[in-house]
Amino acid sequence: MTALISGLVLPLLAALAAIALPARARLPVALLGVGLTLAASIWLAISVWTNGAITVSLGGWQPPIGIALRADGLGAALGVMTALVMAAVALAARHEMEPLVAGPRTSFGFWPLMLLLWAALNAVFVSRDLFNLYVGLELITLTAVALVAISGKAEAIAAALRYLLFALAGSLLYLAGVVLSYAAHGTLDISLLAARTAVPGDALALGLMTAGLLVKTALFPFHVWLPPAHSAAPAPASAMLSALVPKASLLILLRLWFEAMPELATPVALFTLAGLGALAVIWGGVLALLQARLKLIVAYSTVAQLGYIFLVFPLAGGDGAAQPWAAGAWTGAMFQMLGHGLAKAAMFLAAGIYIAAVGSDRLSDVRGLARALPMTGFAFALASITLLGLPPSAGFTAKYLLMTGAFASGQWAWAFVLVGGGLLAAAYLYRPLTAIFAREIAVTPRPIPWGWQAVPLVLAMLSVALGLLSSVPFDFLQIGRPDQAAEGL
Amino acid sequence: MSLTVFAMTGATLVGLGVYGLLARVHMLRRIMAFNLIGSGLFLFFGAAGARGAALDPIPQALIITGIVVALAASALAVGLVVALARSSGTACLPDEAGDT
Amino acid sequence: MSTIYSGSLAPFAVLLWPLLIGLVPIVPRWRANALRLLPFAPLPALGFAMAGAPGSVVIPDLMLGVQLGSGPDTSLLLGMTALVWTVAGFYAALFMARGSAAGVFASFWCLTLAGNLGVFLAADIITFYIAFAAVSLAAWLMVVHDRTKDALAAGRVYIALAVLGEAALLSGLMIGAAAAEDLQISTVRAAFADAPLGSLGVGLLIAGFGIKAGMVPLHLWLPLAHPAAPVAGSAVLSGAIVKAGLIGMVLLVPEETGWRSVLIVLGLLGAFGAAIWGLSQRNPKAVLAYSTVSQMGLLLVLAGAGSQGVAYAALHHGIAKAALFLCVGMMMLAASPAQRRAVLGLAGLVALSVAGLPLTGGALAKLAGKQGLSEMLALAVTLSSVTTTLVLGWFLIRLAQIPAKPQQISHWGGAFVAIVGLGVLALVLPWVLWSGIVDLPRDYVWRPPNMLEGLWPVLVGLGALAVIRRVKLPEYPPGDVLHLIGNHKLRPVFQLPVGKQGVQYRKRATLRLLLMFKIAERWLLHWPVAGSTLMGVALAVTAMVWIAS
Amino acid sequence: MTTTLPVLLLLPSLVPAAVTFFLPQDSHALRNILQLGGAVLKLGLIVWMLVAVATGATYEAEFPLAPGLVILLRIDALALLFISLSATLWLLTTIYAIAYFGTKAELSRFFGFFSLCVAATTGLALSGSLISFFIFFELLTLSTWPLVAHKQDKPSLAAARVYFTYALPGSAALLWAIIWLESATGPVLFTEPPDLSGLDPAALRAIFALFIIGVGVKAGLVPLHGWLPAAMAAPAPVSALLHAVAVVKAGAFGVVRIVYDVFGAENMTALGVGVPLAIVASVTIVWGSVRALQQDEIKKRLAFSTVSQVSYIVLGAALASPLAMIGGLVHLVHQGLMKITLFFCAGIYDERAGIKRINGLNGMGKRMPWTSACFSLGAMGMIGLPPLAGFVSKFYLGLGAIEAGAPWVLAVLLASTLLNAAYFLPLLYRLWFLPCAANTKCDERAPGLVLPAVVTATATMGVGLLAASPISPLGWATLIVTQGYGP
Repeated sequence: MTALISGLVLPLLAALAAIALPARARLPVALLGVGLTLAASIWLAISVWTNGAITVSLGGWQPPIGIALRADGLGAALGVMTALVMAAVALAARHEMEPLVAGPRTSFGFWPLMLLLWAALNAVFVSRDLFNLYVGLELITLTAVALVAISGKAEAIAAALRYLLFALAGSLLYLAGVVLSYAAHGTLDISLLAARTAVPGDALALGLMTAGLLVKTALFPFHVWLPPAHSAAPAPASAMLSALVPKASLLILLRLWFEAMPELATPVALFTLAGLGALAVIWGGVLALLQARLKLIVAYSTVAQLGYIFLVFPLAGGDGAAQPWAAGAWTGAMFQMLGHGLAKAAMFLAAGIYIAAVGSDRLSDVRGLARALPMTGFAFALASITLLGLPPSAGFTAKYLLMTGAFASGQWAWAFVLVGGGLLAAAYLYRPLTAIFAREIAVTPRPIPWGWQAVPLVLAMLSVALGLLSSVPFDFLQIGRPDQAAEGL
Repeated sequence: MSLTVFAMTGATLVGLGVYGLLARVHMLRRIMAFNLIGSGLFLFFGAAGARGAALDPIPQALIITGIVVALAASALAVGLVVALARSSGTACLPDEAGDT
Repeated sequence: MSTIYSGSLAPFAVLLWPLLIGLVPIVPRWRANALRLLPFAPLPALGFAMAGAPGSVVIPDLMLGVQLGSGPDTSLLLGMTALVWTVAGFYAALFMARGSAAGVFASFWCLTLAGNLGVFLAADIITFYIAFAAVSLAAWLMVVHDRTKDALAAGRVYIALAVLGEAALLSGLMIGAAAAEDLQISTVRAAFADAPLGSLGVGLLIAGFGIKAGMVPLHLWLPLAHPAAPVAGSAVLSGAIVKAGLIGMVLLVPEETGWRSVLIVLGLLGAFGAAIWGLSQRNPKAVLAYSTVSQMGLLLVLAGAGSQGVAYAALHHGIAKAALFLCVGMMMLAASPAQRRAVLGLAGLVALSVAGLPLTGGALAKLAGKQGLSEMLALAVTLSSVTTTLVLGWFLIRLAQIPAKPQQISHWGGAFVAIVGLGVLALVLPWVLWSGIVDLPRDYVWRPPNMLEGLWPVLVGLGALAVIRRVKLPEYPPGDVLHLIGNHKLRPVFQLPVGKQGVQYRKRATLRLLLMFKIAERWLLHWPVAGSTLMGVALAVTAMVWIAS
Repeated sequence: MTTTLPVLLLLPSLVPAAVTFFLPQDSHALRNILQLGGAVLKLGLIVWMLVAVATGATYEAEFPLAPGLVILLRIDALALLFISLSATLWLLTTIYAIAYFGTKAELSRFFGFFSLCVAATTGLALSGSLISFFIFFELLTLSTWPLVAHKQDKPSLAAARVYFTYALPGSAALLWAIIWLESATGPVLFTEPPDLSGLDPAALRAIFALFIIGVGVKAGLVPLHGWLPAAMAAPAPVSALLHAVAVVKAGAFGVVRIVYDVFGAENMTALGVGVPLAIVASVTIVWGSVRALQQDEIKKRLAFSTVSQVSYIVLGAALASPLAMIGGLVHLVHQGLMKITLFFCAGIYDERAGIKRINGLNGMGKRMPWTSACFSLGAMGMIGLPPLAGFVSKFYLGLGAIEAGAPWVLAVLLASTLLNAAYFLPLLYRLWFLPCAANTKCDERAPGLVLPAVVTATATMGVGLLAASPISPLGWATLIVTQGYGP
């Protein structure tokens, strides 16, 4: 209870403080807020682990009148992942976002926005109310857009504006869906919606909401806004944008389909969602192959990696029958969410280090940097292992569970996507890796404090450790997971 | 009766907004279109909430929240457009600057 | 594991000793003089054989379990081999050029010797195979020792056929061993009878041994290699080493197979054909080589017919043939007419013995060999004396043609004495051993019909020789069939070209494909497109879901 | 104790790896001590364990990950055969590598991955479940890639790329097969082979094929062998490691595991996949030799000979007869010894005399007698010349082939023997019998380089000479098979 609320409140307060207090005090306060929120998220996870999913009805008002918050395994896990990424981002931003480097305006904007984003994310992770989720989503969008534009460069602003355009269209669709479902059922609480009496209008509501969320999740073909935005933002921002922001809308999508309106799922719909995911895997991979800038490659790989998660729709519960363990595929997708978050953040932070070191992220400029900045190179390599889905990383666990589901449910065609995507990832990560580990240094880099270098390394290690010690997270994700995850849609 | 009118009006607004959002290139127009859709939806929402004997308080609460959110969004958007116009001299997205 | 060995180590020591001597040249300072040791390498074996090859040994942990021992036949050949190697070694020690090459020669000499002895001592197929491989592969160096163009060409043919033989032999042994589930030579031999692919196995064995034994048509290498090698080398090659193939036939080819008749046929073919063909040679060593082929053919006939006298005959031929080759060497080194006459005399004597002139060792060998042969074969053996006389007579003629050396060389006398000893042994040793081996009264030799049977072919042969001296014989280079086939150089095969430009093309094609993605991406970026797609997806999902409800 | 032991076996390579990565480039002494210490320690552990396992003891350590992902480390006779080989050769290769590189650049990176690679091999040998096998398989790929690319010049980078383009699809196929199988049978442990009765034979055949493709890439089965000759761009110690111990062997070992621990001999024959596998192996044996014949570069020739030789092991597994099995297993060791000798020598020729091509070998026998002697021994062993190592395995394979009723294999062995002779004997001839090009300056006074070669060459002779003794590889392989492993 307290943990859950403080997870929402602390970042907000910290954000306010960061705005209000003078520049001197900003950084300490922000870091303090980060630390406290991190502690809160971990505490929440622990309490979920010890005594199951936690439900809070705000002000004692029960739904439909009041708003319910519920921290289940998935929400808490995402919370912890977010907290870790945020902490890392903060540590990196300590160097990257200091006024002398980034300019006073940027560094002023960054901390409040980051904390605000965090609060919004936590809100989305635990909300059970569609409209509440909408607000959270909007808050995320706005802060994210602001973060993209924060540098004030022309290309950044254009990218931000395009992002905003897509995002607003998405949120309008989502909002329309919310309105319709409320009009039909007079409630927006997910649990209550699950128990509703279905009406034909639900189809439209679900369709609108899904479409809206797809845009925000940057699923193919709506991914186009993501690469420019993520590559235009300053590295710490892109880390958050890539690792966390899409996960929020994706989580809502999952909650919608698996918890609110599972009975609406039709094979063709599930196939379409997964199909788009598959296309995203291929499309993102190929385009990543064609990029010449590190951050663009990483951004497109995000498009591809998010694609995997959509395979959960047809595969979830697929192996419930054949296997002793249920919900393998569903949990696999969740592992992908977590693992990708950590790895992707690590990659962007590494890219940030390179930019800080040589002032560019072109592959031709980062050549041979592994020699000067070994830890960063190592971090990038480790993170790529997760993205490739090679053992023993979280990416592998995810791929393994999803593939098992695919075979067990006889839909082994999806396994092609998983395997092919892995190979594609190998292809597009090969160039940056060989460039970074090249023998001769292209540009002599500025020295980087190793405290900063260590940050992405830790994240990357975590992404591998998640796979290496996957049994506890696996059980954790089972807490309060929807039945459909086990039985399939 | 009146509710239907509200609902219809809301629907119309949404329709207009969608057209504007898709057909117009100038970002300010798109922002206005966005607001049109938003207000259309809220109108519809209110109408939906006003059905039945007892007046449902929730839609109103939500509409107000929604309006605030939309306002914030528009503010940010306009700010960005201004910045864009300053930096690139046009209020259109780079790839669309040519066509009107 | 508990016992290192069981039995007496004598046979093992006999094998080990030459190997140890072979290691001497590793020390650079000793290298030049390593040749001096060669005569001593076979001595233990000689003693062991003269003692009647007592004792056998089993060394379980060595290789796949080494078993050494020797029966009556093998001990005969063991002794003969040791003797030949001793004298040839003596010759080499005296007359071969010292120097760095000499060291290598000495090592391989010893290795070959060890292999040659091992063939007669081995009691299990692995040891036998290893010894066989050693003798046939190491002997290659003797062939190419002089490094002349012919020697190298001969070496190529030799090594190719030797390796081929090894492979065939190994496969054959495997088939036998798999059937026998044991490595004992005797059991393996027995197992061929009802082994799966047994007859194939025997065929492979015959091919493998045949190559070594100079069996037509696998004798190709022999007339090339024996002349090419230095004299001492030729002596052991022709006298002792070829017997390795023969003993293989005797030990491993079971009686009751159709292959025996094949052996006989090919043997006869060699016995007569090679002798005749030998007349087309000018180089005395080449002539001798062909005579070896023919003599081995004869022995193969005996082996094929399962005669008891095989080893006995082989013994005589080995000694005699070695003596003849050494005579060639002596002739090359001979300066004074007296020396030349002496050499010719000795050679003539030994040649007559080989031809089977009555009361010579050769005659005894033939008589013993004929025992238990059908009339036809016996007759064939008798007739073979004609061709033998012919070819060896031709050999003597060619021998006499060798130009005299301008000046005397030292040790000639000593070497000649040794070779005379060898020749004499060829004549008398069969007498000595007769009673021990042939179960016939000694006066069997004296019986007029037998005397006559030995005499008339020789006379006929001599007559024919007189005729031949008049006519001009055709001349062919050695290596008969190879010339019919064509060149005898073995080039590396399978030179495949490797294309490159195909790769280039594929690269470009993929690149074009990838660029299309980029264009499509820009198109998707276009908001109106994206926006309407978005609406479309919204409605599409709706529709999909709606179908259900 | 029993549970910690397998892990203990991994540490001697993992710890040096972990530490070496972070050592400064110029702290040579410390690094070398680490590497050698680890290698020696490991060897000690193994020797100590051999005794226990010979009496049939097995050690297990299990770490469950997410459901279905069971990491099982297990020491049985077969694992130990492979480990003892890799540990021994690792020690020698380390000595060799230290001498080879001296104080060149990027050594910390190199030795880091070097130990990691060996750790992966060890794990591969120890793994008792398909998944753990796969995990170490991947680790092996990842850790060998930097070794291949070590020189970081154009050819080696190209080689590394080729290596990846082969290895990754291979592991994809392997993963596919594993998951396909496990989705039906649940996690597969080598201890109790899965019950395949319920599965559709066609599917099983497909799975088997995928498995073979997966490991076949590493084992260099034709037509998946393309990377192997390309990888020759790597420094000599790496080639030695790749060819004798790590990658190629891992593939062959994988085939054995899959054939006998996943499918089992009778299933394989029931499915009728044994003969096709044997045919593939045979084709590889012949094709590799033929291609070797065409190579003018020493290392390339050796590489193709590896392609051919390693398939002996596959052949032994495919024939599914005890004797063939023994032959295959013993060749696992013998080929390792012979091939590493050859690569050591090739490295010495290259490093100390600048000889890369075959015609450079002319007359080297006199100039570099020790190296040339070792090279000759290795080559003759490869040909299968008795009493050297190669002969023993070939002999058993032949017996096994007949036992399995596949006499045509004899023809294959025969052909490969001849081809081996055809491409090795000319080298020996050049070494010993041709006059050497005068200007080449060379000296082999580098004990660190020559000693390992001498040791392995001696071993090549020793294992052949003492084949019958129970402590020889042959004895061990026989023990494995008689302990009821394999067919």
